[in-house]
Amino acid sequence: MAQPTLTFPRPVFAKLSPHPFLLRSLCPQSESDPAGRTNGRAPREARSINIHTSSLSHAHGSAVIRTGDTTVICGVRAEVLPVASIPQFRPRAAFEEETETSKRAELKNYDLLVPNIELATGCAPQFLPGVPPTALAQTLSTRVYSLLHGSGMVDVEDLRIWKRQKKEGEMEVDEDGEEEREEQELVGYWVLYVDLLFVSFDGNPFDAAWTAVVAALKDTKLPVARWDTEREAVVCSRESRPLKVRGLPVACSAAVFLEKEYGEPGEGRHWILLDPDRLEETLCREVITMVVDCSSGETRIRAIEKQGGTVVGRELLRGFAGVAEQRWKEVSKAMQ
Amino acid sequence: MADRRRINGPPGATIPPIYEDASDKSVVTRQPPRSRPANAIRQTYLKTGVTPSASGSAYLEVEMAGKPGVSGLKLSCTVHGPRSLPRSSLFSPHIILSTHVKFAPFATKQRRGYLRDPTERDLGSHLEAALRGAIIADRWPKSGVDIIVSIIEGDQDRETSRQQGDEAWDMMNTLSGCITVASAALADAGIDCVDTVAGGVAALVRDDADNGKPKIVIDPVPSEHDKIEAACCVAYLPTRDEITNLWFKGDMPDDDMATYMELVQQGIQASKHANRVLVQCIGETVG
Amino acid sequence: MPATREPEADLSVLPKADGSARYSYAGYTVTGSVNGPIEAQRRDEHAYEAHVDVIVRPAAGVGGTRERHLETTLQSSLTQLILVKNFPRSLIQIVLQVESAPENDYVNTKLVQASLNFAIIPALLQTAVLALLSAAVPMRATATSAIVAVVSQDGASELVADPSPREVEAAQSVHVLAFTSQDELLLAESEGDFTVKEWDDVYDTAKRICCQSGATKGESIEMVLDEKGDNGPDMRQFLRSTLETKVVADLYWK
Amino acid sequence: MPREAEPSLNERQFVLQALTENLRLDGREFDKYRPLELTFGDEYGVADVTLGKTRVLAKTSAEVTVPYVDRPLDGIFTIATELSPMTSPAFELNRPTETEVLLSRLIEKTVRRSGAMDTESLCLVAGQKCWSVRVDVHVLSHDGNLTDAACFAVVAALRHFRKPDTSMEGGVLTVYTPAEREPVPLSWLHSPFCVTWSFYGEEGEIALLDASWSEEQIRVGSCTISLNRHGEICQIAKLGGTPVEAVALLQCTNVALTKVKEFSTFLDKKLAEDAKRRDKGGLMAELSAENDR
Amino acid sequence: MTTESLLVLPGDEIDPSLIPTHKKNPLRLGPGLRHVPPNHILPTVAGQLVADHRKTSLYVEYNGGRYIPSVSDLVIGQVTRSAADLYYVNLNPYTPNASLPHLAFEGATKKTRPQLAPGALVYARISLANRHMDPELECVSATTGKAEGLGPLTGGMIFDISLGLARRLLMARSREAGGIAVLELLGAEGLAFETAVGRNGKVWVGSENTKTVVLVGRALKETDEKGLDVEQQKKLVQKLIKQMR
Repeated sequence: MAQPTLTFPRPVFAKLSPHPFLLRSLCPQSESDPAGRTNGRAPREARSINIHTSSLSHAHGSAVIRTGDTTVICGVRAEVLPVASIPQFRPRAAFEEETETSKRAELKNYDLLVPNIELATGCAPQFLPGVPPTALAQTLSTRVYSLLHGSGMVDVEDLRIWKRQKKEGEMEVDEDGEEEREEQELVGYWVLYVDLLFVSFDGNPFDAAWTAVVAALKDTKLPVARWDTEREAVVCSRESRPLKVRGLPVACSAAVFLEKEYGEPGEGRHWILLDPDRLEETLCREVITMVVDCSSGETRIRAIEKQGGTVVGRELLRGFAGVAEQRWKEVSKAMQ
Repeated sequence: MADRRRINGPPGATIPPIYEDASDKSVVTRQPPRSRPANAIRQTYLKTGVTPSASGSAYLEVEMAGKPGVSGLKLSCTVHGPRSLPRSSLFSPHIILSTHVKFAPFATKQRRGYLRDPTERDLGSHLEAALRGAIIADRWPKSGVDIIVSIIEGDQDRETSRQQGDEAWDMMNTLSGCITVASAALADAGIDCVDTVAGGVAALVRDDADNGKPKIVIDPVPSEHDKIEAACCVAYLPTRDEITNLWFKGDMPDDDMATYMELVQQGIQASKHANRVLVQCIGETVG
Repeated sequence: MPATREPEADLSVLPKADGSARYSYAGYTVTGSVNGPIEAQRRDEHAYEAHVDVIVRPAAGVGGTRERHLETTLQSSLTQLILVKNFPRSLIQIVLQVESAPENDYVNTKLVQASLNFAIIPALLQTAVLALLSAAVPMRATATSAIVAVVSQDGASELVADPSPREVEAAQSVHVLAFTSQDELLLAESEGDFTVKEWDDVYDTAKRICCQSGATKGESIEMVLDEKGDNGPDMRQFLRSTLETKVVADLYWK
Repeated sequence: MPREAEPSLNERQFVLQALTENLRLDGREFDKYRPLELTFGDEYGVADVTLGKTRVLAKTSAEVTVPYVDRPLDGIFTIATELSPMTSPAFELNRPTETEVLLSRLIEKTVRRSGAMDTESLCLVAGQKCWSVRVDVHVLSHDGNLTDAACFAVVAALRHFRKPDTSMEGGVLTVYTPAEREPVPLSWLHSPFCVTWSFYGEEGEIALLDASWSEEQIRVGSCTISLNRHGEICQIAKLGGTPVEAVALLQCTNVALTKVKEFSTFLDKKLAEDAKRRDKGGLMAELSAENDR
Repeated sequence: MTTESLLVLPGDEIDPSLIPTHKKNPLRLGPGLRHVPPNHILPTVAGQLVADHRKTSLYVEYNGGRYIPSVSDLVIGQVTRSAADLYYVNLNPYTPNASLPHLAFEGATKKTRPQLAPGALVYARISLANRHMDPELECVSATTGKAEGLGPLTGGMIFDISLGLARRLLMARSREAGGIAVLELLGAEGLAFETAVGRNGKVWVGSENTKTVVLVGRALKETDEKGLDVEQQKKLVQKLIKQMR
């Protein structure tokens, strides 16, 4: 007669002792049940990503990202900031020539890009509303903000609003017509509010959020704006022009799972889990994110963030660049 | 004082785009008048289980009316619980509902802030009332459940607010949506209810087309009408024939009891329509 | 004012805290206090280990989102160093007060900044480690950190250790790395536009700054030599000598 | 959050006993301050003040912003005193304790409400642009008498501070960077200081100046008198506690005046020294240093 | 005694030659060290590595930090409240209370046990301490059943000192081994006072004469903060005595 063995259904096992649960699944048992993650993925396998754009009618650009059980919505909304209401505004003197650095500084100093991430939507049990943004939400917002500026995707030139006076003759106003005959004066900027809303959260929020931001920006169309001398205000015509977005930075994150839950660092085996889900994130301390952009043909790294452990060293990080490239291909395909 | 927990925009105020044609009435291309029959609701799409990690969840979408710039309704709702109340809270013989309704910043034509505003609180309390009547509360003493509705896109027309200068009509549609979607999410969470509650809106409208003679329509789209006299939003339990929440707004001659009753009746009709969608959706998930 | 060329630090500067340190280098001055192990609040209580709480306070203005980000980064790194399992259910509280940061005389900077503040991470981490040592909190290892910028000078790009705010502003990429005293890579944060090769060179420079005295395993010396940018200080040696002074002072009676 | 430890019974009894025998634990006389030290930072507007083991750092900053709607002709002047757990683990961020509230209120009244700074001079473009001057008070170490130390630090920091120079040409405001134009001082009207007395005994007949942390914990009452060197009183705060003889209070005020005069001259001296020090280096030195870095 | 010493930081490799070995008695690891299986010994704090070959013990000498209870330490605690059969006693601020059973006093019975009000001080020995439990105290020797100087501390004053100084004061030959003579010097000056030293960085000083207590307190604090050697301690004592007269 067979020994009665105590066995739990998977969800119970996962809840009771998540670490052994994941560990067991990662260690090859037998031919019949090959090693893999509890979500059925291979360690270096990311979730497929699904992008749907311009579904929001009140936003100037929007995207909905679905990857596994993570769903995030990004809406880009443009509003006009007259130079008069920029306290520290300072027109560029004629002699100062415009550099990439100066343009980026302009974008930053006048707060023309305003990203925020909302997690408190009940998108996961730990994110309930009625509380101020968690450290995670704030950290994510900061990372998105920095990458937005650091990657130089948006050119401040594209956000400037001009007042143009014709020297003579009426001619149809044209946004980027740089005729010599007209003199122009900077009257305002477009401010882009980039709001992210998590509908469902299943780990790896940054990658999803960033993809949403990029997709939404690529989808953004700004109204054609001009200075109306009678009204002393910036007015827009119905037609709009797409926002110029430079490059396609793609974020790729992974977490390091250690064999020993409370052991010495560096002791026992470890697994690098690409695109971790909620369960995995709670069990991993060391995380790495690499943002790459291969749109120019060669692979450029735009950001690295590695913390919380000592497993990922120089070699692993070098290798991870390859993984990130792969991810870039997948995402850029999904962007089409 | 800027919110130190969020990334704040420029200190000086930013202005939503002003359109040059906005001033002259001529260009205000009004919505083609209502095409659907007065007693029909718009196409509604409802789906449960959009947020797997929540106890229950649902997503509701009401089709856009024909013209661009008019958005349909897009709601997502998550339910968390029932879970035991924190040790600190007092004993409660029945389950404690806490409902939150929040507009996404991009949900309406004016960008919404992150802090909850009065409208959102109103919607929250209306929703709470509507659901409390449906849930079998004493089945979970000493426990609580959170019901969170995120309004991804409000039912709203870019033009209407200028024409009628009143968001209330939009809010009614939004509320009825919230009730329906929350009800679906509750069912998805397996929280026992006496009946499936659903929301419905009916309005007393006046159109030049039918020379200003008032008529009652259900599931109104403000921009499809010249004037909305009054409207009501009901949360209704079909099998028990009970109303758990009623929100009535507008001005009507006080002697005109009949129209009043009729309006509510039509609201119930609307709710029944919504209920059909609801039941079907739940049927799919369960069966 | 010219920024300090060599790192300077005083330990146990705050009489009331369990441990404290004042660290200044490259224009940054940070004072850090450590209290613990003390009673943790219920929400922070962990059954098997101490909760490490890091609070970063800017010199001017209220802390914003980016301070939260810095705290998250430091917390995850310091938790690796501290033997948290020695003190279950308790709290180790680290407060890092920025006293001054290098000022860029060529711009009027805003008070509240949302973007990551890379340049300050080494100063914060260094202060925290020193304060922890001063508080005699049991640790697995110590750590040292460095910041390196890749600046392109007319075409040719060169590595600059401890770049000035202007250099950071104009840099192609900025990198912060931290190593444990066992030469493991503890923290790596990079921003900008760079290649794997560039990062590799940055790694070498940072490693040299952080781990020199500990492990001069011929960290590609020749590369070091032909690099004209200043080699940066020897952080590990600095850490050791700082503690030497403290220990000698503490044990004056022996 | 862990609570602050109460002093032991032995401590209470002993300290009182000692005071009745005219003894303070650190051997000070009743009307003596602990050694007061002040150091200015490298940049403008930073004052590091130590009073015995109490240490307070005040940092001034200024930026151009939009004035309050109701005060279009005024600049913005704020003093932030947030006690962090660095002061003591008993303090938690975003949870103001009584200590914190009282401290900020006293300093607010003493410095801001007494019009020590001319806030109208901070207005740049009426209703549109103005300076927002902000002092952040960081309490690094709390061994009693925060108020006096913090107030001194705030005044010192503000008087040491220089804000960027500005100009208006053709309705266009230009804020110059330190590299372009040497920053300019704030328009300062008078320098108020706080002097805090602690009272002991049934009738609060024993009065101590500059009580240490352990002395503060067992006092039966306290009174903070804020005035400037000209003897103009900005505020007096005797918030509850054991009633004190009016005459005694007058005496306290007189002593306070002498203390304030000392503070005032001390600060002037320090500022002069610092000015001399900077003059040697001067901005050019700074810039060259900046360049060869 | 035979000791070599050098500076160690957390995680430093310890030169095996420094580690004392002995045929039979095993190596005893003192504070500031940890054993990482299989055979690594690593410092966990910054301090001076002290190897005692005679006792085959190895430890790190350091000062500072927060007191961490360990069994058989003598400590001074402050009663926070009394429960059914024990007192809750605080050993240092912001940490969980230690427990002191009502009956853990010399000859204590339900009737005769000392009544301690909140805020009262006790001189006690730590009877139980481990990382997973709050410490327990006793004011009576389990073996002899005698108080051995432990128990409530009445009157007098309590002063905070560094853990290092507390340790030195508790040394058998504090003058020779710990280089601390200030107390006996004061005694030699004819001051009448008694002291109790707590490992948790607290000294209790009792005397008929208030002045004396204040003076002893100041002497201790100055010695501690200024790090005075025996000679300087002598000078300090002279100075203070002069001031008093």
